[in-house]
Amino acid sequence: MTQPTHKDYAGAKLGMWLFLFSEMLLFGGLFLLYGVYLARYPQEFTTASRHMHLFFGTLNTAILITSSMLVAMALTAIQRNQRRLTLWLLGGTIFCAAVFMFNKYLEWSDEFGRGIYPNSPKLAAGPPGESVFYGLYYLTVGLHGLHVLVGGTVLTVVAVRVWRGDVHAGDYIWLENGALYWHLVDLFWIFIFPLYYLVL
Amino acid sequence: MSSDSHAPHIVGYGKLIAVWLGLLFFTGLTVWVSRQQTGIGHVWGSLAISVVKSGLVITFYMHMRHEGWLLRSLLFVALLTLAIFIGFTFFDVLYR
Amino acid sequence: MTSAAQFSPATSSFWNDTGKSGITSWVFSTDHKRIGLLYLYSVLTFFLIAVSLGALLRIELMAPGRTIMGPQTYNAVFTVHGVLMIFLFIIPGFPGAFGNLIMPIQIGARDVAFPRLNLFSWWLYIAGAAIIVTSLFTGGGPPDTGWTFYVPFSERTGTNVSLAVFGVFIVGFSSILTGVNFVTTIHRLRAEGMRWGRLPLFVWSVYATAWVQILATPILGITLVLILAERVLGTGLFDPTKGGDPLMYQHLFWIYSHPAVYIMILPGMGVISDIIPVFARKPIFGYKMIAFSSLAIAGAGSLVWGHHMFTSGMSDNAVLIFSFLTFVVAIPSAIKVFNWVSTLYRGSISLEAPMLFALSFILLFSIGGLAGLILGAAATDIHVHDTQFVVGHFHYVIFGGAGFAFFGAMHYWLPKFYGRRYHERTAVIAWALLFVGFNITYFSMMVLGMEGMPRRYYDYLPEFAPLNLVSTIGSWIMISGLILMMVNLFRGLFRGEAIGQNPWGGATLEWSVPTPPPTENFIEEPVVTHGPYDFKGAGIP
Amino acid sequence: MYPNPLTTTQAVDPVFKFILGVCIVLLVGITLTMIAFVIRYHRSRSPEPTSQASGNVWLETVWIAFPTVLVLAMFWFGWEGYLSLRNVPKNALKVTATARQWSWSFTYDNGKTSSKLYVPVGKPVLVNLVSLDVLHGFYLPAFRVKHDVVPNMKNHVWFVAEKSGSYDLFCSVYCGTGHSGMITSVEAVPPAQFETWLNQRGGAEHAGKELLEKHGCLGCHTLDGTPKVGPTLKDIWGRSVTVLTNGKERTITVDDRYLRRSILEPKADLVKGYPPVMPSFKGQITDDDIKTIINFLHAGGEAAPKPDGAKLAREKGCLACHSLDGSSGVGPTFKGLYQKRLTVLQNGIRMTITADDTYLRESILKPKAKIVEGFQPVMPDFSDLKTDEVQALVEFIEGVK
Ligand code: HEA
Ligand code: HEA
Ligand code: HEC
Ligand code: CUA
Ligand SMILES: [Cu+2]
Repeated sequence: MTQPTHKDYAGAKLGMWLFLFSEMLLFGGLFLLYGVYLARYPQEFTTASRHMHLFFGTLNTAILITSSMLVAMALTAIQRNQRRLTLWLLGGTIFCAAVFMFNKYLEWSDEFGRGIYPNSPKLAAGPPGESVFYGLYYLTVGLHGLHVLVGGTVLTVVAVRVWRGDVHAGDYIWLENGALYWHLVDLFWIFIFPLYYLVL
Repeated sequence: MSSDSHAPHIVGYGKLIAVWLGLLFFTGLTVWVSRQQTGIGHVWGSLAISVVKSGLVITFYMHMRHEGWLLRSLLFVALLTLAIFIGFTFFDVLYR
Repeated sequence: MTSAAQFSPATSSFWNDTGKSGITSWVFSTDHKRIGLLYLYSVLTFFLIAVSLGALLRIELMAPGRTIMGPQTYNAVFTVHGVLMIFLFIIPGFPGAFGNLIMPIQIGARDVAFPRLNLFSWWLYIAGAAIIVTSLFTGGGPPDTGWTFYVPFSERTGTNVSLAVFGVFIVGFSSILTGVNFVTTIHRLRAEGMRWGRLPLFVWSVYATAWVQILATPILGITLVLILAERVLGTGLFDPTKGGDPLMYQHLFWIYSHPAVYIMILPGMGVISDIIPVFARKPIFGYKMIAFSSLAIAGAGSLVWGHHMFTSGMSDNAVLIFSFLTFVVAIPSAIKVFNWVSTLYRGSISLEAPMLFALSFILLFSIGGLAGLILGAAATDIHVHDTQFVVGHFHYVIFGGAGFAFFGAMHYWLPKFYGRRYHERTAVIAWALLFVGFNITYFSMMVLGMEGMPRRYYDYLPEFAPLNLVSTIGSWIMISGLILMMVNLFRGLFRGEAIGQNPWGGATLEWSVPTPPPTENFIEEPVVTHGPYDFKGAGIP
Repeated sequence: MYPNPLTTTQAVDPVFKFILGVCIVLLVGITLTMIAFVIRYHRSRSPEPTSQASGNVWLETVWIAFPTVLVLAMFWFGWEGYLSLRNVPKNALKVTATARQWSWSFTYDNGKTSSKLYVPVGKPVLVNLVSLDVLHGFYLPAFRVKHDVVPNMKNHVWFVAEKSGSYDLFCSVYCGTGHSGMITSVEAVPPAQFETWLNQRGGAEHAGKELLEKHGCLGCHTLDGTPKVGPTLKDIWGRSVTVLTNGKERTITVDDRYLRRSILEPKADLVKGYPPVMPSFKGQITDDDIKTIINFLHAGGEAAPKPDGAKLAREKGCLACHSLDGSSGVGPTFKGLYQKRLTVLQNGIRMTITADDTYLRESILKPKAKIVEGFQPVMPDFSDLKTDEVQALVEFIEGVK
């Protein structure tokens, strides 16, 4: 049969996109809740978001944007058959992911230290809107963090495959799909950042 | 490798860097806007900026620019669905 | 059809021509037909467990007061009955079993787009199912929340809700991946000549279903994650004492679970649209409208979730809009029903088992669907919401609709894969028992609901006793029918009369390949030259 | 369409009739057509299809348009009816219904509480719905009204009872083990009687029992010795129970401290064999109330205080027919009845008997068995009375000398 059962490039990409759609809806549920509770507790959300670490938030935004660019470059590099450069760029992306997670770790430990974590006595004592805000914040950012971990792992696997030569200028669907996934992780953050760190 | 009729598009490094600069600029802008005292308008302002930013990522980094109508319209359907889910919930929340 | 399709000896088929054998050749197989059968057997297992639980529910409700179990047990039983039926039988059942078995052949493909992902989906399904089953025997015991897991009760009950919810999450993930796989397959792997306008209607319905799986299931996923977070971390997003809003849970839950009812019914409608033309020897009436209405149901069906919340305290404006949209979804269903009936006109109808199931589907689905209209109208829903009327409605559409379509599909397609068939007369008797028992059981429930008997009631006032007894007796008739049907069907598949390539005279591609189909489905690449119901074009007498 | 429906029932029932009617017509039509086709075009009669039609634009348009019109009509009537359910008449009497696992309690404007919803006939009633724990549902099938009871949310329903009588009130939203037992009733009584009832203070026999009712204890506990969701409270004081404390089993004797702890920290000592579902009442119940309850449980060694025969005789309407002063009414007087020699008819046979305990009990439970000569067999049977109530009545009659 002429059907390319083995490498259907467009098919693989379509599949990846479909998967990304379902990821969007997954996060969409949390954004929905955010919208509803923002409408209900605008005051509390404002106060609570003032206590967020704007510095970490902005830094992490920049880091993710950079990583997104690096992985996009990695795709260009592999298309141009620059294997070594591809590896460096992927390495850069993964490095960014690690820094991002490290920052998150610092930020969260500080917040935990201040008594802000789900179901903490401090939040329970405060106005309900704030505890809802932080509840959402931890869940959304936690889920995002999980995606960063998964994305980082996927890109590591891709890097290994590039290094072994399984992924090359003639067949780079793995890299392309991995990159798509990584961009999506970046996209979510582009929304999380203003919603949680900047609502005044 | 590919049964596609059209050859893969290669996006040059220069363009990627330009988009990167744009994204950084918008990040700065959104932070700056949020520090101005403009009330609840912020939420809409910063969301609008986020939409522009994600548009950049999707168009250039995710190569949507070079995809056919199929993927574009599917993306549209997915986003529309999400918008409806969120929007319709507000029929309840806003009028309760 | 494919002129080149040859009769090959039945000795070489997907059952044996991989050269491998034993259990590993099944559970690690990437062949869509083997995976389809894996799904079939797994979902049937859970179906039989859940059906027995349903029988227990009916026995308990036979008379007021305690009959065979206490209230706590009863609550656990209906919860587990609902969870197994919905999440482990009917939602994964159609796409998993028949979507896999039939859809790739019908579009002329060798396999699905991502065969390994397909296998992975099945494994996820099994893992999720195993977790759900574990949750019944560990921790605080089987969950007792109802399949809807409504907060704040589900946050507070001491039973093992967390694990069960986690299991459902995994199953949901499997469902998403199946959806991704199928949409890609239908877009990319259609054989030459298989234009969109020539897709069999079953494929159309699987396509629409797959979209619902992709776009709605993630919302269920996040909702379940949130319940877990509520229970484990105490985030309080739905907890009224912590500022959360229990109604938001209901919104999220139904944003998925209403479209999910169309995951259940759409493939069923597809099966019916495939069976009726074959047994009436006539092209389907209004092909385009039926195909389009599948998409319309999937699309509009995503907009009506609020009709489960008319009494919840939701705003009146929302009631207005959701009630209106609910009625809009009824229109494409009506179109289908009218088109099916018209297909019979001036045909040549043969009443074999698959056709009997298809015709009774139309009737039962119509009863259930029309009852849905009573639920969709705001004023009347207030009275019958959360009563046995709702229970009657959804058993009519799920069991009478999707369930009967599933049974019909088993009679119609399974012989193709086994090369042997069931005993016809017995199948008709079993069908009759099922049909009669079904109506006695569930019609009584609808009447009870109109009279005001709430659902999820372990005990009830004496005035409801007579009809409950009738309903229970009906369930026994149904039980005898179901057992007879299963025994006859599977006995036939292994020992029955052998069948040829095209026992029913169908014009879709699956009937153009040898029985049972070879591993790669087609001996030569098919080139499609006629529509799926063009019997003349296919050269079928 | 229904300008000003007087009652909720009148708002909903026409919608039901309309939709059901249309549905039945459609269903019968579709079914008959299908059966007719199957018979007419059965392969035995029609060996070959006589048409290969695969569509018809006109027909298809018709059956898009036709259902559209029908469903829009259904939608609109449904919505109109719904609006009537939502628009509360201005003069409605206000009552608050408090739901908890698994009992109802109703509070009136003047602070009176009751476990049944008493309402005056003919007057609209607005019920505000409050939940103390999980979701419940306030459902009155007779009036076609239902609304969820959601914690921290202001919901309401309204209805009018047109005829006096007792109507079932169910909990419609699943709320746990006792869901199906969360039933009470609406008692619609003539307005005058309602006023009397409303202004009657301290109706219950004992303040302690009233508190148990008010706090919903009786949703899970009984006073008659049968276990419900929780252990019975009958004879609880001094009983020895096996409890789980932090997972360890121990046996203790019930005393005041234990009772207090059971109410305030129910999870501390869990009675073996029961689910840990009792909520803590800390902050919901005053110390005085706890004392009253504990006192009641002390004395209530035999739990429910003995019913008051005199009061029962009045409430059950015995005194409407039987006098206490020797005069003869619809029935014989109670005065001097005990141990009197009477001539009665049993199955039409005359006999003479002595009015002893057994006889009195029988007369209450099965009045038709023996009819005192000279009276009509009109006494209703009171077999729904509890044993101890019958006993109390018998004792009361014995006391009327
Ligand atoms: C297979 C599953 C399935 C399907 C297909 C449907 C189909 C429909 N359902 Fe149902 N529904 C459920 C499964 C399903 N439902 C379940 C499981 C629940 C309960 C969940 C729970 O609480 O546990 C539920 C509950 C439910 C409710 C909430 C009830 C309540 O809790 O108060 C409502 C309310 O609107 C509703 C409406 C409808 C409607 C309008 C349709 C329509 O799609 C029906 C369309 C069909 C027809 C209209 C009939 C065929 C057409 C004709 C005969 C032609 C003539 C028709 C016209 C002129 C219109 N359903
Ligand atoms: C696919 C969906 C599906 C199916 C097929 C069924 C099938 C049945 N269900 Fe249903 N049911 C649900 C989905 C389904 N159910 C859901 C979602 C709920 C809501 C749960 C909730 O409220 O949360 C529900 C709730 C529900 C209730 C309401 C509980 C309550 O509200 O109090 C009742 C009560 O009678 C009931 C009964 C039955 C019966 C008698 C069957 C009959 O079909 C069963 C008939 C029985 C047989 C035909 C048995 C024959 C076979 C055997 C005994 C095994 C033999 C073994 C071998 C051959 C190996 N179910
Ligand atoms: C939601 C149901 C529920 C409600 C409401 C409830 N209880 Fe309980 N109660 C239980 C259960 C179940 C137990 C046994 C498990 C335990 O000890 O917690 C129990 C145990 C007790 C005990 C110990 C009984 C024994 O045999 O040792 C006492 C005393 C008690 N309850 C009193 C009350 C009082 C007083 C109230 C009202 C102010 C009340 N309960 C309300 C469910 C309830
Ligand atoms: Cu309270 Cu159900
Ligand atoms: Cu629905």
